[in-house]
Amino acid sequence: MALCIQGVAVARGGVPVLSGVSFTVAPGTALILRGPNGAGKTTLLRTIAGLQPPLSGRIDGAEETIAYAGHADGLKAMLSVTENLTFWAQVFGQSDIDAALAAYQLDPLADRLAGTLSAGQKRRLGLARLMVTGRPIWVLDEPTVSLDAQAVAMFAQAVTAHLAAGGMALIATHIDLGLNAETFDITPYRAQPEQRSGASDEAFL
Amino acid sequence: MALCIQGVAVARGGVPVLSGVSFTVAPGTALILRGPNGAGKTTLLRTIAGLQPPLSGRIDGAEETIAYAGHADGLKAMLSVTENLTFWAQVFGQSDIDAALAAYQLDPLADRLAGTLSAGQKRRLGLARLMVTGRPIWVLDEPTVSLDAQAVAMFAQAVTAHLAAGGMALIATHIDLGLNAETFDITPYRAQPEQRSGASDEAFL
Amino acid sequence: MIALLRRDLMLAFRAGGGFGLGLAFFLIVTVLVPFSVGPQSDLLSTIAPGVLWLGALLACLLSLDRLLALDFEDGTLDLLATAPLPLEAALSIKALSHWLTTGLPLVIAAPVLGVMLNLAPAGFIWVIASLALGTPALSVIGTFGAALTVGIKRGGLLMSLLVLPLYVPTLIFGAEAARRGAIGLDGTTPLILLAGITLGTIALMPFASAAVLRMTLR
Amino acid sequence: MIALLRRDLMLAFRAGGGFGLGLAFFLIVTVLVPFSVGPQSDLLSTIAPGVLWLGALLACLLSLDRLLALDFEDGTLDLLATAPLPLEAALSIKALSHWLTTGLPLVIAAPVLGVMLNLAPAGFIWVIASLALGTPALSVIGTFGAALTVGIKRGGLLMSLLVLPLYVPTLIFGAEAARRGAIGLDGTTPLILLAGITLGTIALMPFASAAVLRMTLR
Amino acid sequence: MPELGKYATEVLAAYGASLTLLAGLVLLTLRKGRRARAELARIEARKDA
Amino acid sequence: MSLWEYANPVKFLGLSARLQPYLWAAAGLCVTVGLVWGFFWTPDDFRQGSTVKIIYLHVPAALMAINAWFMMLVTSLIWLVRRHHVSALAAKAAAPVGITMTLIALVTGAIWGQPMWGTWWAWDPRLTSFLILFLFYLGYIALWEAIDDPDTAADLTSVLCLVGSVFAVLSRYAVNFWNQGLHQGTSVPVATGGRTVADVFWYPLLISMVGFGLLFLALVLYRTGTEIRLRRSRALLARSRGDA
Ligand code: HEM
Ligand SMILES: Nc1ncnc2c1ncn2[C@@H]1O[C@H](COP(=O)(O)OP(=O)(O)OP(=O)(O)O)[C@@H](O)[C@H]1O
Ligand SMILES: Nc1ncnc2c1ncn2[C@@H]1O[C@H](COP(=O)(O)OP(=O)(O)OP(=O)(O)O)[C@@H](O)[C@H]1O
Ligand SMILES: [Mg+2]
Ligand SMILES: [Mg+2]
Repeated sequence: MALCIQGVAVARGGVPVLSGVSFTVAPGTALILRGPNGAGKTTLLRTIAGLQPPLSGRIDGAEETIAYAGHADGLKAMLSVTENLTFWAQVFGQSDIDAALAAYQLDPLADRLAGTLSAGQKRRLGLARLMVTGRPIWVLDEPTVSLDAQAVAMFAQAVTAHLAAGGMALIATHIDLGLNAETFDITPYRAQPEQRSGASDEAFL
Repeated sequence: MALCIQGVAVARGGVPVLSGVSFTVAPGTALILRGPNGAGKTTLLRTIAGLQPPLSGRIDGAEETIAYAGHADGLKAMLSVTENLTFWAQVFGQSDIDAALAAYQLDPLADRLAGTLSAGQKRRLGLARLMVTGRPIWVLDEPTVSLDAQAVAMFAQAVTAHLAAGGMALIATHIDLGLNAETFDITPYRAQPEQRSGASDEAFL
Repeated sequence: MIALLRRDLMLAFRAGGGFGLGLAFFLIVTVLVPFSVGPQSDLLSTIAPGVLWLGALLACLLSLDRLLALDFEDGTLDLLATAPLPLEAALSIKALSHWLTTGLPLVIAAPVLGVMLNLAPAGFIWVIASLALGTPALSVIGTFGAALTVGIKRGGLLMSLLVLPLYVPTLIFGAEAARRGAIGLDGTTPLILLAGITLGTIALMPFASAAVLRMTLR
Repeated sequence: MIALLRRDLMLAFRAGGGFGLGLAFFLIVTVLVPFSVGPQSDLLSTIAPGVLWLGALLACLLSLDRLLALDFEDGTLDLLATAPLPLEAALSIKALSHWLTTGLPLVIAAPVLGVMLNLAPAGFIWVIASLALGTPALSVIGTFGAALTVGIKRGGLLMSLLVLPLYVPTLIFGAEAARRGAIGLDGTTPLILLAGITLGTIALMPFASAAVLRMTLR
Repeated sequence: MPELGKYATEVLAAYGASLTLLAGLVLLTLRKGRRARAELARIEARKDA
Repeated sequence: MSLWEYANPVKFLGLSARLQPYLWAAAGLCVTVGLVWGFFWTPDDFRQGSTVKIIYLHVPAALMAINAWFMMLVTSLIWLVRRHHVSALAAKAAAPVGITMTLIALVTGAIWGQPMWGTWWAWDPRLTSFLILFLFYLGYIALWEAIDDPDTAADLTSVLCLVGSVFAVLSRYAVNFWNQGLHQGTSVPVATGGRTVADVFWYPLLISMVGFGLLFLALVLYRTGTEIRLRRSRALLARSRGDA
């Protein structure tokens, strides 16, 4: 089932930042979100992941199908790589973590505490988490922060494999990921002051 | 008086990361530090600023002459821009903050709480703090993170003015700042396992 | 569910995980009481049940701020909220692991501290019973307070302020049962009321906590 | 120096700054005491001086974790350490501002709470005097504890564990003076000893705190 | 077995508790020591390999 | 050759490996002899009955509890002044031994108190100050556990040990001022210049005290070795990570 966004408006801190956003992500495809800093990419992705409600518009196909990865990785410094990954696998009702470890070349680090990893290694572990969720739609917010070129290639390959298996991906990023995917620029959808309807303080205007 | 580094070795978390670093920064000049992630730039700058002792070597001219700006800005979210700047000016025995506000075009924001600024504006405020310290040596760790092109230009101009007044600057960065300055690459000084002497855990090897 | 419980317990036992700190705080508060009210043993034995209850309550309270805040800071809560596990269940599990790592040790330690406070021999069983019945309610209510203040930096004191009034009914019935028991009366009535409160909060509070947490995460 | 003091006070009074939270905690703990030990007024008036001291001590303790941790997280401590102000002076100022925002309000509020606890009329002056003399020591010792645990995530409970035993002498002399005063005896000797501790800690502890802080910043 | 009189429980409890604590300390110490040795041996073997 | 050479971990490990067999044997022998003698072959006290037998555990444990803290104070100072790692690690190794000794003194004292004073616990100054010592040990160990960087942990715990010692002494006087107690005065000759127990009790007690002291030494040496090995593992791991 496709992910379908129709006329969505989102707000941050009570102020609308985007309005009228519509797009569709079909199975087997990825969509890259672009826009300058502060445009509202993070806000949009959190809305799609169900962490906050949209001001208006419809989001279809996002029920229990989304694996979200934001700026923070949700790793525990005092648990080892395997323990972290196993935990998330169990939360999502999966059990196999070997494929994820292999895809991001984490095997040599499997017994290290996550707190002793470098930033890039941590990020790799955070991305490996996506592969143990078994969810079809990956919603990723700047996934390649602090990754080096080799790790970016690992990531691109993991996404390609996920798409080939019928999955979907929605990725906000500033850099080129080397993925074969459409791009969607959110700059034109910035909420204009006069359009700002539906904000929580609308009643006071 | 110049800043003079002679044969300095530094360690992080008990492990030496750099050794045998020597350079001099003369009044009126800037030095750009370069090196890949994890090379030890931050560690070196913190050592020079006096926040941690060097393993070996001499650092001359760093007594009470350094204004340090690291990854964190030392701003209080609940104080306004003016209040933040005034506080740091008073700590360093200065009183005039107008020049600093003007140099980074912070006047329109002067009464905003620092917590409501965007990341780039926060960074500008953090850099403006350098100008109210009255210290001759600026030691800056990736000062242009999250700044846009216009703000980078403001920063370059502020540094140039500081140098013209006889100041010095030591800047670690990954990008091109448009400054007329020498570059110093620390990659060759990475501590080799066999050279690693003086580390705190040396006795255990 | 089991995975979450196991992870929380594992984290509590790892270095810096905070297991035992609540216990230590309980010990210290009970030790400081004689210093502040004086060493007369009859006075101490009169106030012993109350002091044990108050100490347990404060120890619970102080360990609450690591219940959710750490998971919030490193993004685990965001991810849990999008996981198939209902947030209500996740929060119940968190409350359970808080009780296992804080409340249960307090119950077990209470008799030892009771000795130091000259608790009357008849009172031990009542103190233990009332703490065993009451501390789960403290953990569940505390989870609600932690969810309310999770986004606030260093919200510890604010959380204490929000949670302490909510603790009042539990404290009243629990301390009453312990006190009656210690002077040889029958404490069954307050104990039953206490059990009622505990069951009620366990059944209902997780919904409030989850609702509040969804709002803070937004 | 003045700038740092003014900034700390300003921050304490701004939203979320924590001014008054210590006071509220003090209030709540004192209110919970009758619930836990029972409402008999003679019992309450016997333990009133001790409860006031213990409540003040816990309120001080709980507000300590914002004393340095916030400044550490946003980098202010790094910058202060490289500023011309000696770190010892900076920490003394921080302790002073902690006392002004926490200790002083407690001293002022103590008589009101004393009324609620049936404190004997003769005791008021002694309770106030001992708190006024003793709370500065609590702030100064607390600053040391805060400096020890500043780099540790959610070190609050650990800090309590480290600081509470250090509070023992202050508590003993302070509560002793208040207690003697409340039963009509002369509390001058413990009060003098208390003043000695306070002066000693004010004179010496900032050096220990600054040394420890330099180690953690390293 | 000596005649302990009416205080037998106390004396035996004191000896029992203390010896348990001491034995526990010694056992924990030895266990931790053995683990540390094994760990170090493993790491050194890997380094040399 | 100076004593400081043993501040080198490798040298230290060698020496302690050579010493330890003798130490363990002597400690085991003395503790066994002292306790067995005390338990089986001493008469009952006319007042305290068979409970005097507790003294062979109680007093040595109490003595070692205080001595362990004192040793930690000295080694902490050495670490702060001369930065010898073995010194800091010895302090770390001694703390759990010290806290166990404190616990033994508290438990045996409590058990003794029931027949003698009719109560398990009284807020007697000596008992109370032991309880405070227990708290100091707890805090010290918790601080070691909480800090990742070993040198910072050594620094901070050393300062805590210094400051804690001052406050422990202060507390001792404060507690004395606050409450006069039930507990016996000391009968160890060095403290009073003469002793107050009869020879029948004294000799096994002396042997037991020596035994506890030797046991403490053996345990601390062994545990210090363990800490050194852990530190070495950590250093090697850090190196191999740095090389990668
Ligand atoms: C539970 C708490 C107790 C603690 C913490 C404690 C602590 C100590 C300490 C530190 C010492 C060594 C003092 C020294 O030799 O200078 C000691 C010695 C002693 N204690 Fe206790 N004690 C406790 C309870 C008791 C009780 C209940 C009794 C028995 C009535 C008792 C009888 C003794 C005796 C006979 C000595 C030897 C004193 C001497 O050297 O002659 N203690 N205790
Ligand atoms: N807590 C807040 N209160 C008010 N406004 C906020 C808050 N957080 C963010 N904003 C504003 O909301 C807008 C959208 O922020 P968002 O984080 O979605 O941007 P983004 O596109 O993800 O930017 P980036 O590329 O930097 O990650 C920004 O203009 C920002 O200034
Ligand atoms: N707490 C720590 N414990 C052990 N090693 C650490 C710790 N922090 C950093 N390191 C290591 O020390 C080395 C130097 O780190 P440093 O932060 O100085 O690098 P840098 O040159 O500033 O890198 P960047 O460009 O990413 O800022 C890195 O290899 C890093 O992995
Ligand atoms: Mg973003
Ligand atoms: Mg850096």
